[in-house]
Amino acid sequence: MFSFLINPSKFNKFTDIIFKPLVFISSVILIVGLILVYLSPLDYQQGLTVKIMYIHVPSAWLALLTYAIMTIYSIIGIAFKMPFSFIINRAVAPIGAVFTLLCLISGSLWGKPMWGTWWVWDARLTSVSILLLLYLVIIFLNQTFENRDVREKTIAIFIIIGSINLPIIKFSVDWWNTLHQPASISKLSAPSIDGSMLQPLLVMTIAFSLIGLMIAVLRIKAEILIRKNH
Amino acid sequence: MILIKKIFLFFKRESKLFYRNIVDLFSNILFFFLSIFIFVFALGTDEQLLKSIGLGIIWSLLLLSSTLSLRRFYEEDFNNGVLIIIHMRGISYELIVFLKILSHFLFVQMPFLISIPVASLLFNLPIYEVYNLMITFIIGSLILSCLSSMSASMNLLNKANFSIGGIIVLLFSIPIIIFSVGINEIESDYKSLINILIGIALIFLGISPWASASFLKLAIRNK
Amino acid sequence: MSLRFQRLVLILITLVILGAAVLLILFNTKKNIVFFYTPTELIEQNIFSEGKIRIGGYVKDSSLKKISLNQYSFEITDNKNDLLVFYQGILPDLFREGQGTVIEGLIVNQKTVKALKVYAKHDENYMPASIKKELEKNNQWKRDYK
Amino acid sequence: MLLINNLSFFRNDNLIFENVNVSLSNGQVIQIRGKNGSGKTTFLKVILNILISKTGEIFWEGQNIKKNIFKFYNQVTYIADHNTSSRKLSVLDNIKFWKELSSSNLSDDDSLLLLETFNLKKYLNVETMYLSSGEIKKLELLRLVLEQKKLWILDEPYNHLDDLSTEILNQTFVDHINNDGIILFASHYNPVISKLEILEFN
Repeated sequence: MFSFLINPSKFNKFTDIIFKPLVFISSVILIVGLILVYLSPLDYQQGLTVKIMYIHVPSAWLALLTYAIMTIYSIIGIAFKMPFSFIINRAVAPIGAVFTLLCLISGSLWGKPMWGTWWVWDARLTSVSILLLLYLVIIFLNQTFENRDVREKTIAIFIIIGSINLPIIKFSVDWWNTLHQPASISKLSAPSIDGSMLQPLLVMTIAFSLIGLMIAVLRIKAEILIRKNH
Repeated sequence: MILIKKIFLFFKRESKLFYRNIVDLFSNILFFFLSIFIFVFALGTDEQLLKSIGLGIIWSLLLLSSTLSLRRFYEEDFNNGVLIIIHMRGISYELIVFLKILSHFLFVQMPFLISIPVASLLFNLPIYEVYNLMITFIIGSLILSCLSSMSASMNLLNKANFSIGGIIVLLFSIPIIIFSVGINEIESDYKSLINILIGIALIFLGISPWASASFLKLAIRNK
Repeated sequence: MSLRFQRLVLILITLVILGAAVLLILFNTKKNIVFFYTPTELIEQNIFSEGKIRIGGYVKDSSLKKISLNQYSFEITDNKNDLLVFYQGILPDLFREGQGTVIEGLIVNQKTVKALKVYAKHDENYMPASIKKELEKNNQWKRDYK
Repeated sequence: MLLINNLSFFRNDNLIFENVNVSLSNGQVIQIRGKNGSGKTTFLKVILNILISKTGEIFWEGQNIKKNIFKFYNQVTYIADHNTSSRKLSVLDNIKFWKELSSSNLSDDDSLLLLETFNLKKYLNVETMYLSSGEIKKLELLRLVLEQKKLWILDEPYNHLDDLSTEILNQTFVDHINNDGIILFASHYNPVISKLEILEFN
């Protein structure tokens, strides 16, 4: 049933069916999300500036999620010698980089009015900027090696080594004193964010994920074609 | 027993190669001191300023000079097939990498230790900072050896772009810099910072034989 | 020694090394990577540095005074110890009494700090302004709303 | 006794060779002949498990070599078409390293005698980077005798050799066969060795 996740031709068939509905649904959800954000109340402390959160938080989550997906596919790709996972790695890396960049830029714009600075070297901000560097090196490596086999495996191993950074990003705010606030939403306790603000946040997250998925599908299809012709 | 004898033999060869390549070591150290001079002249010889930034500069230059010898890590042994022959005589690639890292640590990084007190003298660093610098350098250079091994083995087949090797070493050496330079900011937490640094070194020491060995095998199979 | 046995031994060694590394890091990180100190840490650990230092805490209620245009003094507290802070410059939007803050500055003496930079630290609670007013009206507003 | 069963090899989905069956018993010498790029070197590397093929099996003395690869390697001397001697080490250092690494029990006098026959003794303490390519090749071939292994696998052993050295190499091959050794080599040169069998590659 889920074989489209590991098989290129099935992936093509499956995405041919879902792509148009996907475009439709994601644009609807994005519009709904933007309306909800527009209607959402102002924060008792931060006022209007809190609306940056609706871009900042989803892009941060997706930046991490993208890397996690790449790590899983790299492990699968090396362990089970599955070329499709390398296609996905190659296709998805720039998307992750864009999300990370979006997260950093929106965070910086948020930080200036709230904290009083564009940038500080605290653990959270530093580790996320390292994530951006990891993405850039991965994209760079994709252009470097001529031999396809070598390139794909090299990048996969690199991704796995770099995944040390993920738990550091996630737990940096808990382990260390940071200027960045701790997570508002976690599994263990009720969210410390009011329902009227949580709703648009979740809708925006879904919208961002669907848009990311949409671009990923397009890019993966292109990569499958490129791989076939070489 | 035979394996231990072979490991000993490996080190004997490495030490001989070190002795023959000693000019490279001197040129690295020369590069290190020249860059210090350039830094000092670029910043001016204000004693107070040099004192406050000296540690950071020495550390970053140590990092940069150790990326100079990056390409030599595996290149010759790979190109002339010695790696395959050593492997055929009963040493797995993972163990070869491990031994290579240790010999790089001993023969390439450790000689730099002598140059640190001299460099610190140029920046008028206080004694305890020099001491801390040397301790952190010993641990940090083990991490650097692991990183060099990974990046060098990754770049064996990369004929187009050598700068990526240095980029990777610098990228992963960020934690070394953070902890090593941080050690002088908080004197009271000295011990646990050293422990963290040792922890990071152990993580890289654990990972790099496997990562490098898989890069090596990949390179050997696609040569 | 066969290849498989050699690998097995190496895997075991690797696991031991990684285990030791994780233990070392976990036992030592918690207290040691600091973006800022609290006033209590500063006083108890007797940290006295000539260079810049970062201190974090809450701005004590009704301690913010405007000395002149762009010159402020306020007290920073962690509910145990207080520090008097002098600052010249523009305060961030979110900076207000009762809110978290991190300052970067030079220690003047045991109780006084000259701030060079002031950051506002906000917590992880988000809530509409209207609800807060209502909660306050009904006297249900708690500081650490969770 | 080396047995190669149904060996095929693909590189990036391109077929290099298919269904090769070879059996080598003690005292046999086989030359692999073929055009450039016909996969001779690849074939040797596949036998040595440096390149890994998915189909086919290789047996050494009745056992699949993949079961205990070091046991197989311990019987093999492999001489590739590049120089395994380190440029910065002297001839003596290189020889000692190979000899001790393969736990050979050849005496020092014998190895000096070997150097003498190839006319290399004068370079004993010279770094190999100063040797000519023919001399480096001869140094390389010394490993055959130094390591004292049963199976010799050679890639283009006759490159860079002069007539006299070719003669000595042929003689060494014959001696090895007479001692129940096995030789497998790839070359375009056609040496004069009695009992030589030929495997054509295309």
